Amino acid sequence: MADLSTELCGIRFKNPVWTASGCFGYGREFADVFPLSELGAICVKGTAPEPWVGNKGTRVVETPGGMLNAIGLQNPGIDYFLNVDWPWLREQGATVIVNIVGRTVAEYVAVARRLEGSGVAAVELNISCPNVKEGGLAFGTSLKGAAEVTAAVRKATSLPLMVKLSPNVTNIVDFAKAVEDAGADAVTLINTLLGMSVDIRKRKPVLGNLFGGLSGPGVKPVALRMVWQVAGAVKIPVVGIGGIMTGADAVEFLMAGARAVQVGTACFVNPRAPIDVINGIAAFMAETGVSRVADLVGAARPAAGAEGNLPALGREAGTKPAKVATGETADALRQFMKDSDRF
Amino acid sequence: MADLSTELCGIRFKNPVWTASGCFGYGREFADVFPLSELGAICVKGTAPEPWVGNKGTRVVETPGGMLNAIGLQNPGIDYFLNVDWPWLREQGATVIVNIVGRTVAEYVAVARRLEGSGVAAVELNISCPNVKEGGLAFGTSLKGAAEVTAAVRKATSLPLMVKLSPNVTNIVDFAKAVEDAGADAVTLINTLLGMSVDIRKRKPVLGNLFGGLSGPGVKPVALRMVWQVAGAVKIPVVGIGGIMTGADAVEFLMAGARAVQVGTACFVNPRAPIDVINGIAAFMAETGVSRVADLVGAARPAAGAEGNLPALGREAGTKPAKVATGETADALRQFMKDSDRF
Amino acid sequence: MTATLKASRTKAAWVQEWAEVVAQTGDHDVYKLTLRAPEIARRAVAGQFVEVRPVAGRGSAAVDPLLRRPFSICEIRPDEGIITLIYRVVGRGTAVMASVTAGQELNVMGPLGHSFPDPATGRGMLVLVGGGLGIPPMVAAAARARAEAPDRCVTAILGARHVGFLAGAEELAATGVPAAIMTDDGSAGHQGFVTAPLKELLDAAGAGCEVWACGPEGMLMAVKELCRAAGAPCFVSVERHMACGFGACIGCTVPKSGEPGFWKACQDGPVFLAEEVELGG
Amino acid sequence: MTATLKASRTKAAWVQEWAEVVAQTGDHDVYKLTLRAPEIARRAVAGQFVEVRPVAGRGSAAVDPLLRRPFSICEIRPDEGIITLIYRVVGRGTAVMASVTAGQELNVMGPLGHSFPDPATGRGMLVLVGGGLGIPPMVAAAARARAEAPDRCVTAILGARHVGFLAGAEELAATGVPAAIMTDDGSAGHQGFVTAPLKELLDAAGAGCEVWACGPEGMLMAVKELCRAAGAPCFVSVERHMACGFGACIGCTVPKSGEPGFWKACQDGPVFLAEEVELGG
Ligand SMILES: Cc1cc2nc3c(=O)[nH]c(=O)nc-3n(C[C@H](O)[C@H](O)[C@H](O)COP(=O)(O)OP(=O)(O)OC[C@H]3O[C@@H](n4cnc5c(N)ncnc54)[C@H](O)[C@@H]3O)c2cc1C
Ligand SMILES: Cc1cc2nc3c(=O)[nH]c(=O)nc-3n(C[C@H](O)[C@H](O)[C@H](O)COP(=O)(O)OP(=O)(O)OC[C@H]3O[C@@H](n4cnc5c(N)ncnc54)[C@H](O)[C@@H]3O)c2cc1C
Ligand SMILES: Cc1cc2nc3c(=O)[nH]c(=O)nc-3n(C[C@H](O)[C@H](O)[C@H](O)COP(=O)(O)O)c2cc1C
Ligand SMILES: Cc1cc2nc3c(=O)[nH]c(=O)nc-3n(C[C@H](O)[C@H](O)[C@H](O)COP(=O)(O)O)c2cc1C
Ligand code: FES
Ligand code: FES
Repeated sequence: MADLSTELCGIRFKNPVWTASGCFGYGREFADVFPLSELGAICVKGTAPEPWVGNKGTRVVETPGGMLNAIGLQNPGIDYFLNVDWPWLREQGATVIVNIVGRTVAEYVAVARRLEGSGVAAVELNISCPNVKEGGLAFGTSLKGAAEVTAAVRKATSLPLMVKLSPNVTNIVDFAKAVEDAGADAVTLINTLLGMSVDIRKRKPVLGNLFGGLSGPGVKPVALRMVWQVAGAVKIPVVGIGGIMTGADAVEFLMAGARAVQVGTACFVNPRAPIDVINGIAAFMAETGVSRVADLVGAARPAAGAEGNLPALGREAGTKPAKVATGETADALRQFMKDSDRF
Repeated sequence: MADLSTELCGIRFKNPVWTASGCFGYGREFADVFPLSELGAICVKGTAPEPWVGNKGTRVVETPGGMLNAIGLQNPGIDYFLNVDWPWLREQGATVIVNIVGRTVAEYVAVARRLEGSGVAAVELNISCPNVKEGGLAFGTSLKGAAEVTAAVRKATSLPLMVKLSPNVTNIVDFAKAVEDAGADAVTLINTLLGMSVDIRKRKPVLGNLFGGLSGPGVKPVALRMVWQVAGAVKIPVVGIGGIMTGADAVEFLMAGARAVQVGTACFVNPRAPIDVINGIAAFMAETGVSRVADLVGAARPAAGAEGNLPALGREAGTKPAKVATGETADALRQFMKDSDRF
Repeated sequence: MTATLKASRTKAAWVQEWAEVVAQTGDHDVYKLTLRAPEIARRAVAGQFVEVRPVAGRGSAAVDPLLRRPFSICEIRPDEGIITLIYRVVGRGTAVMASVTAGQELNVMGPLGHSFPDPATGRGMLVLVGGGLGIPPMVAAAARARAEAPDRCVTAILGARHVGFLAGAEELAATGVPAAIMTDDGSAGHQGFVTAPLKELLDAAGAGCEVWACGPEGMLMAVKELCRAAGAPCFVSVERHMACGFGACIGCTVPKSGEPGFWKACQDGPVFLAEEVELGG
Repeated sequence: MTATLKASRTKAAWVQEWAEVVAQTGDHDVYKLTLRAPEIARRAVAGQFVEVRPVAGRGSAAVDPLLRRPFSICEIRPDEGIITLIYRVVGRGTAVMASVTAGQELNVMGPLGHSFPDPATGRGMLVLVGGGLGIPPMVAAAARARAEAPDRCVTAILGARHVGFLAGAEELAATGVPAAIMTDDGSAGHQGFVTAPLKELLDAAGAGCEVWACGPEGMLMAVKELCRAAGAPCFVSVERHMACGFGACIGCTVPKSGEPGFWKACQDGPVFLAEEVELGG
């Protein structure tokens, strides 16, 4: 049986498939679908010091190959989480990462402090929600802000500290480096792209909030590119998100350099998606003879950047065919035919 | 018959539907499909002072609801355009906008100069191609660079000057303002989002160029948001592009504030797409009683920002239903039922 | 009494099923989909809904349309394992659904949300108000009322813009519940809105009526207001854009009435006690 | 001679047609699609290809899968207005196509690109080499050669990993062209690669052979090299990712041999004179 476990921030996670914040609530809606303990981890909904009520009007709308949301970080606050959701999640045997939102640095710090010693696995700072002025995007699109909030939370907690980056920036690498320097143990990317949709019958924006966050399969290429860029530029591990629907999608992220992935929008369409993704990765590993997830991490990167040991087979399959001299035809053909999906 | 014409940069275009640079070649492949004179305008492939050979390896790949390209701005150069393509396009009765690419400010200027007096309708500076180091992205993601190349071309040509912006920036409005201040007559947005795709069997990036530009319906929400932001911030007209497949998509852009739109990727899937989009806009106008395209421009924006006169009907339909007292039920109901698609 | 009625709404555990399309009929506007979904049929109660992936087939990896589409259950036949839906083509998702043919399979989740109250719990005349594509859930409601509260007086008021938008009216008539038909243009039944006969009933029976309504939000607002004035308990089935349909996205919010905060239409509704929701918001 | 042969490739004006699916057969791996596309059937010549939108139905507004998929035309029956395609499910697009059933409609563009040369133009033995899903275009090639150059000696060499990947071999046999079958594992015909019998033929007939090949690029490289060594004219049908299929995107480039710059596989190919392209690049 393949080893699906992955190590990040000093923690060994059962597998590299986590659920993305805001797409899995606090897990309750999924507990009847599969045991929550089967997940690598659950990133709970962005949680603030106090309850947030969220945005008015239409909050979600489908777009081609994706969706926009403008939930506005509605959440019941950290007290409710600690008193109600966390004990329940713990009972389920779930590994939990708390996604934190705040209006000020002090609010991020306050939530992080409350989690100290609680037993949650890590905190993930959401400095990238495009849907509320105070949802951290101010931090997420300013290098100084990003570094500041990271450093402040770093001081306040001994928990592993992940920072979730906004893709709505010119240079994602700068942000990753800034939070690495400020003490982050890992970076998560991407949060949603800022987008909008117009109702042409009603002649107005569909979302009550005007703009919303674009997620789902349509954003996968952007997410993969950013994961690739960041994984090549920082030493801390990268967690990849954005449009993952299948095991194959997840393998793309792992091969681009992500040490774990998160499944978001897919959970809405198919509540079993995270489990299907786990099984899909396992099936791909079995099929291609890979025994450890770690061997997939960075496998598509040029040798220097690749982590783990690539099995020889995989390496060969990735090699560009050399020119073929007639005498070597048979062997070369054998190789090419392996390479070709359709022969 | 509705008036589909639209005015930009002192030119009255037959309709607001143009073809996007790089997605329509120099028109030849489409001339048997429909008369090129039916288009509002054709933005030809990005053209440089000398021929460019383009990128090696796989250049295009489908992604969920979109595609990546890394053509690398292969083009036959301005001489070839002026000697071969332009006379032919002119014969077809086409309105032509020349998309310019260059490695240096001087190269942009050189192409613009050659076009002076040629009879083309306008030039469009591509400062946003993500696929070649020299394809202008350096200009497109630096405010100073964007302003500089715009100002230099402004000095070199009396032709209407459009600048095509990159979406891969933190604040698109800053770029639009920078090129407006530097003398642009219009802004076009968006070019492609930078993305990538991984071949998990071959364990390497799919594109020979590693990264490519993401286009197609999946990017529409991002494009719409940027058009909305920019149309509210600059005085020069905005041309919207990104994922337009149908007349309804085009109307979204017009209502967000675009004075014209461009159809790109859709042309690959359905070579008649630009004509279908024109017909779709006309049908929507007929159905909703709008007689001039100008009346759609900005129609989804709050009154202050809206251009043109919104017909009273449209305005009402967009109004939020007020609370209903029993006595007024019948009238209110009549209104609500009109609002509802499904009653 | 309203609290008891509210508490009598059913909320069942949902399942995800591959439903065989037994039949799909209709023209390019309004379609009726008959699905073999035995587990959902066994659990469903009038007023609950299902979430349908528009794209047919187990093998499909297409991601557009991406989200499921919510539809009220129109008929429930647990013995045959059948449910029916009636829907109108309004956009991309329903357009794709309309191309599905008998024998294909659709992925369906349900039954979701709270049902209408137990018809045997309430007292007095039960009035079912359905507007346009708000009629389908009233078919299930009428059938349940007939079956489980046979002695109760149940009447329906169905309205639509035009006779062509009265889909479900025949199915409702088949349950044996009498229905007044109203159309905007008089192309069927009486000319006028559902509120006219409703007002007459409420003027006559007042608090002796219990009203369940589904239709455009403007109609729900009017019905709610008429019931409030008459002191009649009123339940409304509310529609919201939904990303998930089972409570995970907080996308389908309806403002609470009189206090800050939101209900989730998919979990707390879609059938709400009218006085507890702020409609049109 | 090679220049004349090259010039004898047909390039026709293409059309966009709604093609009725007459039949689709196959298992979950390899499918044969029979399409009624009269205009394309009338114009198509062996070696040309079509671009198929994977999603069936005129009404569909689904945008995923987005791009068309290119497939070589396997059989051409202009009298019946029929073309057939044989394809393997390798990804999302072909998976969606595999779910299409008889009676549905697919949007098809074609015929696209250059055909194989005119079989009546060349001299000597014509050798058709098809590897795996490179076999289907060889069916049309064999049929045309039989019909238009009945006196010419034509032989085929078909290879595949395994007997299960020999789709098209039966159709080819039906044209009357004799075929040597090679499989990697010996599960059909002889064990080995197509290059073995090809080398024998070339050793015997050398420049007296004309070779057309379609298959994995590694096979094409080997075939090209064998032909070069033997002095035999060689045409290869090349596959590239395509966004448009008709020359608009410059996405499908194949490096020119011996000079800088690229051919477009969709317009200048897919059938190229082997010596003019740099394979594997
Ligand atoms: C609980 C519930 C029950 C419903 N029952 C029925 C029914 O029985 N018959 C029927 O015809 N319709 C019903 N609807 C409405 C139906 O869900 C929409 O008409 C449908 O989702 C439109 O999908 P589309 O892709 O064709 O439209 P598009 O406009 O293309 O959809 C785009 C997005 O907006 C959402 N959306 C658009 N309109 C609505 C709407 N009115 N309500 C909710 N989401 C919407 C879609 O689900 C999709 O996510 C019900 C809705 C809800 C919430
Ligand atoms: C001229 C030509 C003729 C062809 N003839 C046949 C044939 O007769 N039978 C057959 O089975 N296949 C044929 N192919 C290959 C066929 O086009 C691909 O197998 C198919 O596009 C894969 O689509 P997918 O969505 O299932 O795969 P995915 O991998 O999901 O496709 C993703 C994208 O990559 C492209 N792509 C993937 N593989 C290929 C490939 N090998 N060649 C070109 N584009 C690819 C797809 O078109 C799509 O745009 C031909 C290709 C070309 C260029
Ligand atoms: C409805 C919704 C709510 C979200 N809420 C949060 C949140 O509270 N905190 C956060 O960091 N990200 C939030 N996100 C972003 C996701 O966690 C994820 O980064 C994004 O959706 C991209 O992944 P996907 O394409 O798999 O959904 C939310 C996304 C959606 C769709
Ligand atoms: C294959 C391809 C080539 C392109 N080449 C150019 C180009 O030369 N110059 C340019 O300004 N934009 C180019 N673009 C960008 C398009 O003009 C357009 O901005 C983008 O594709 C978004 O629109 P769409 O979603 O309608 O395709 C290209 C896009 C594609 C897909
Ligand atoms: S639709 Fe997701 S919470 Fe209701
Ligand atoms: S596929 Fe577009 S040019 Fe060949």
